[in-house]
Amino acid sequence: MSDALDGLRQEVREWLAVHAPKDWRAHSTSEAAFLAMQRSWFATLVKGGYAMPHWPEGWPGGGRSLAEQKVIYEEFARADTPRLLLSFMSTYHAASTLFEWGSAEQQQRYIPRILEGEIWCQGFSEPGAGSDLAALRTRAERKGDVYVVNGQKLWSTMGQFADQCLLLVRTSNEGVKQAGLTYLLLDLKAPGVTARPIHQIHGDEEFAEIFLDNVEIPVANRLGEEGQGWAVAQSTLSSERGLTLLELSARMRGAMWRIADMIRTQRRADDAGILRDLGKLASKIDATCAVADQFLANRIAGLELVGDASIVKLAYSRTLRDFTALGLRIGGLDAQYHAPITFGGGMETGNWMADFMNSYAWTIAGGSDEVQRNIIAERLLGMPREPKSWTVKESAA
Amino acid sequence: MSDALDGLRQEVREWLAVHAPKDWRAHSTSEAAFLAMQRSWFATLVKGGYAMPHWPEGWPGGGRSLAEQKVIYEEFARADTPRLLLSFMSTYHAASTLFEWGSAEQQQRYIPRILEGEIWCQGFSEPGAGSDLAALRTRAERKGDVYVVNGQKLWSTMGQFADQCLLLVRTSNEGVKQAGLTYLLLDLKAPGVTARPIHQIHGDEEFAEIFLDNVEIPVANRLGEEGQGWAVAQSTLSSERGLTLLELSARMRGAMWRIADMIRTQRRADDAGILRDLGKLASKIDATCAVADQFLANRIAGLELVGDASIVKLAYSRTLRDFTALGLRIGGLDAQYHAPITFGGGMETGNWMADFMNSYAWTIAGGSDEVQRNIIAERLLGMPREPKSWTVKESAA
Amino acid sequence: MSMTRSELQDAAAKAFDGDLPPDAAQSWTLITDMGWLMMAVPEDQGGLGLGREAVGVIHQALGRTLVAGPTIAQMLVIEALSGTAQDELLGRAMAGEVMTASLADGLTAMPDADRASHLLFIEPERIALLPTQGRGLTARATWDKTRRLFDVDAGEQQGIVLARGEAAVALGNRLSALRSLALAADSLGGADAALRMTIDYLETRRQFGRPLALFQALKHRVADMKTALVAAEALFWARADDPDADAISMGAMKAHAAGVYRLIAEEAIQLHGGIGLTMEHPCHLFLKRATLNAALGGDADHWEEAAGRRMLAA
Amino acid sequence: MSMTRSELQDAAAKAFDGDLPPDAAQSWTLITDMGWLMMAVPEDQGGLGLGREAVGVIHQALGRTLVAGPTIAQMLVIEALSGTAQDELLGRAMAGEVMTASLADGLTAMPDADRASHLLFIEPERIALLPTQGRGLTARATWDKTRRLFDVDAGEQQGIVLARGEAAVALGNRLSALRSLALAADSLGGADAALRMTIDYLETRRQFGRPLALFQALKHRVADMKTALVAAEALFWARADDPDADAISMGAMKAHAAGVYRLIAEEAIQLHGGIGLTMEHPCHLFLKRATLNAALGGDADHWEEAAGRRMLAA
Repeated sequence: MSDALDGLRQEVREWLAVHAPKDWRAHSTSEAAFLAMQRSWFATLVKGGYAMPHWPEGWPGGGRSLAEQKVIYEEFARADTPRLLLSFMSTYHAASTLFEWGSAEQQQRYIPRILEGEIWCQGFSEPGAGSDLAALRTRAERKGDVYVVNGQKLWSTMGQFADQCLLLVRTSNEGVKQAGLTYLLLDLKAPGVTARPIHQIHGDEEFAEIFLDNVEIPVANRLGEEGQGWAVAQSTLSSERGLTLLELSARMRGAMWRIADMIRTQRRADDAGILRDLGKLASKIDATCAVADQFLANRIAGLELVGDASIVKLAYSRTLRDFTALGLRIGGLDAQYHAPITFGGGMETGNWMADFMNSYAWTIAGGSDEVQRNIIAERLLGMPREPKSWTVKESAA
Repeated sequence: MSDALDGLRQEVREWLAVHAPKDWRAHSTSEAAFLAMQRSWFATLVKGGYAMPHWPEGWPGGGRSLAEQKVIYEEFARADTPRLLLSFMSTYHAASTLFEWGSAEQQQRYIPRILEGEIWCQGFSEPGAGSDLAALRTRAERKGDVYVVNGQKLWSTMGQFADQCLLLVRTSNEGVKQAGLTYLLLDLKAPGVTARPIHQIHGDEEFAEIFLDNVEIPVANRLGEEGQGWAVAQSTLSSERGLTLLELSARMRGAMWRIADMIRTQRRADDAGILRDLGKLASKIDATCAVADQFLANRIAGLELVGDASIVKLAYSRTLRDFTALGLRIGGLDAQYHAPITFGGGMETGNWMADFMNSYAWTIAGGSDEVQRNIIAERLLGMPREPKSWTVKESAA
Repeated sequence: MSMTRSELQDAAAKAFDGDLPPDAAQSWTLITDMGWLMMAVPEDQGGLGLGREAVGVIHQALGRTLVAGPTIAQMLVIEALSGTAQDELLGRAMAGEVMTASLADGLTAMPDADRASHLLFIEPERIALLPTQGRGLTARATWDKTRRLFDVDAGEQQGIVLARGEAAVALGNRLSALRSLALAADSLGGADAALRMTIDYLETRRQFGRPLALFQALKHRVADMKTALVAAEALFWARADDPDADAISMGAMKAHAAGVYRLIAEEAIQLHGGIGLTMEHPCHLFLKRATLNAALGGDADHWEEAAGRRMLAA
Repeated sequence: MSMTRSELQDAAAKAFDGDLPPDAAQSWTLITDMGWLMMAVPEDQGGLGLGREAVGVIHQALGRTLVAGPTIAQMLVIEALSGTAQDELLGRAMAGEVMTASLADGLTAMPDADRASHLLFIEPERIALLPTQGRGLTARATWDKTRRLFDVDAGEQQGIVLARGEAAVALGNRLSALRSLALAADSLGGADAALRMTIDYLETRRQFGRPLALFQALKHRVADMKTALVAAEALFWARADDPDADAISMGAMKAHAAGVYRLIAEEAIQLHGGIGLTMEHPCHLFLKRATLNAALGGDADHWEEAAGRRMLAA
């Protein structure tokens, strides 16, 4: 590793020693406390210059290489700071899309407000169009200088707390389905917008559904041309560039002490079967960390292949399931008793039943495991694609 | 259980006490010894009246109900007698098909020779038509009173030792694929026939490939009409009616002592993980025994559904894999050293690497696990069928 | 017996076929009105003498629609009383007066203890029925909201001793086997319902222009679930019908059944996709009941180890 | 380093790209001629100083085409000699004079001992190089015919002591780690080849009127294999690059890699169908080498337990 990176690592470490919040999990037992902590931690990071290392040169905190970003993420995971959940979409998805597709005027309008803490969410998924984005049906009709939008969006992360929304809508039903999509920036305070949290099975509400009833969006708030929405959406979807999974894998590795502690407390440290299951899981987690690390290294070196990202996501989601399942198993009956969740506590809070259920968000959301398997087989390995249409004939057999 | 069945059970048990071969595994280290033992045990069974309990009333040893057959099988498994591998196709597949489709003349010609020990094999599978029988290509052209047959058959159980063969051939390429098939009885000593054993990966040779080069088969040796082969083959395929899996499951249960013995010998009896794996496997085997038992009970009661047989086969094949895999694991490095196989020793000889590899015959042959899953999903659960044809269009994504 | 089973199953299926889960109080009334609490009790004790057959059918039906309430605990009390001369108490229990018992150990995990008149206290050498009144209760909410468990303070041990010494050991084993049987039945009923719900969803929901049920990868997973379920059901009835099945063999069977329930409930969530992650869809109810069933009455680690150990001792 | 790895990989791939497996004697000549036996040895000892990087690339290449021969054992001997003043013996070993070492414990499972001049005897407190001549050998044929293992009689212990006491413990751990690294590399090379072969087969073979590769259930299984393989490869290189990786962490990594090899080799047989069951197709060669690799050098039970125990001690 280069000296410059070592220097950065040292600098981040020193900064964290002073600024990293302590005992934040214990205080994050209500939604209000969670929101307050997220906002203040974000402000601290902006001030320290560590909130937007991925932004282009010239923007505050920006201009860091991917290798530098990796160092920053590693150090934050190591210090076990709160993840930036509330402003993640703003600083990554919204900002990256604006940098790539926004006009100078649009960038000047939105980017500074992100620094001030404006929250963005993503309005892509719909009922009936989860993993199949091309099939989405929220309709925008142009009337003069505005689009009039009607429809419903689902699985919008933190949508109930957001100010702005990256909205993918259908402006045409002609031609291939992807060609009829357009990308708009929606002010969530506009009339006709209702955002409601989705009650998740483990008690958290990190997603919202958004109802759009004759909502008017100025044409000036469109990114790219009408009908170009699919392409704009691709840059939103690829904006976080593998850092998240690197961080999450490292945090899972760091949380293995929770299982080890339970084993000790239950005096099962001489149970050869438990020891082996623990050792096996550790290898699997280490492999997941290594594959996330390698993915980012390949990306930095420009060697990434289509489908590589799916491998990392699938490896992580399956391993997270194994991790939480082992915790749940060793937790026994105690893990079945309800305990309040830690808001924003991550995927491994030691509240095993909650963590286990939460792990389903990773195997389902953001492209389910099944969709990732299709991508790996078809795009990375070049196996024939699932036919887009087929004729069903009854077999004679 | 009725008194009559109890009486039968007692009678079989007493007969077995006198006639069951002892220590037969130890003597079955060569093919020749295996063949000799199979022939003599079959002759003993014919004499005792227990070789053909499933034959219709009026034929020697026949006329037993399915419930009675079950009792006989259970007692034979319990006494750990050699399975009738060499004459299994003769007494079940050939005989049942002849009883259902053969003319009186055909029955009189073939059935008595089965009792005398004539061996049959099945010539259905082909290279390129394993699980997809309808696609088979071995060609029969009628010339006067004979069919002239050319082609190749594969996976013919014990085909290299057989005298006769149940042969499925294509007589037409018109219409749906199944309609072009015809069912013939082939004398394997006819000119142009070559049967060669297939070398299996664990060293056994229980299957043969059969090459047919301008082989002439008299039209008189056809079962059913020309083009009716598919229907005749169905009765061949359903001839054993679930008894085999009942027997095999019971034998697997009976062989668990082999794993228990290894654990004791290796002084791992206090390894909680090993104990749990053993206990878990025992439940799975018991469940497989129970499902085979229930299947037969449903069949006796006329309650069998399409697809039920696939459940039994899939449950058995997966459990056999687990059983042999646990043996292989506990066997450790010792199990990796080559040991001579026991011919006809069954699926669980304690030669773990051989047994493990042999278990693939069950997950692949006779309709692979994948084909069974299709049948269960489509026929038993009524999910839509895999399309018979489809148009592949490139996706725009 | 087969006729009895299917007759029982038909009646049970008709009783609960509405909401998921049905109202707890109404369910309890229905269960007592239909005489389900007396079905397993021998005829000479005022029951219907249908034994384990009835236990299996009833708890499969309750599991299928996730019925709330203390039925399993109640049946344990009834079983404990039915071998004694406590006819009056037995009659009250069979008539629906709530009496509870632990679904775990000692005085923990007792369903509906707050409305129970008595509780069964199982110790290694003594089994007693104690009045609940005057004892401290601690509600232990589980993720599964269809169960209401309580820990109970020991307090006064005064009560009716039902068995002591060897008789207590024997009764304790019988109760353990019965608890496993009931939890297994509940698991298999729930697994069956979750699998049906999933197949229905796959057939209805379309993605990429066709029903999900047409995707072979999903069909194969459904086939594996069905196979596991059918085999577990067969094992269940084999053990239920086996008079020699004791606490360990019933426990191992329960571990197997609960494992299949959990597999199916997990796959149900995954195959439902996003909607399966929300409280508004009943998928999660099955998953929560499955994991709780797996943890109650001894978990798989416990029973599989015990079964393995016994096999080595043989 | 990345450049070195891919240069090495290219060279290794060109060396073995024919038969499966290639002829043993020719392979040995090729391996020695290309200087592979000296690659890991430090430059001041006459080697190329490429360390674990070279070990990884070489054994992946050997595993990929199932090369026969005693290379892993030879590398253990070379590693043991390279820390000593035995320059002459080291030179002979690097030049291809066969010297062997156990792939299991003590004097068992020694590859090609019948043509080895010396063997490495690793005891807890003493590591020695003994001449083979005059010792009784017992051939121990394995199901995997690409390995030729022997058990050796102890006989005369006269030989060259390479390390004693604490130094022997340290060297023993280093050798154990190296053996695990080599077996893991071999496993990952084989897994990669078996997976490619399977994908090729699925794309070529047609059933029910279309290529097998179009069946989604099979594609998903291939995707799972690929994911497991890529993750295991990443873990392999992370451990190879980690100077602190000791016997336990290398052992756990080897268990992981061999597990993935076995998964892929098993699925390769299943997805090849009937042809995979026959000796005429090379599928079975991968399965046999996979299970042997899993059993050699400590199996998964051994290493996973050790890794778990250490984690609890931390």
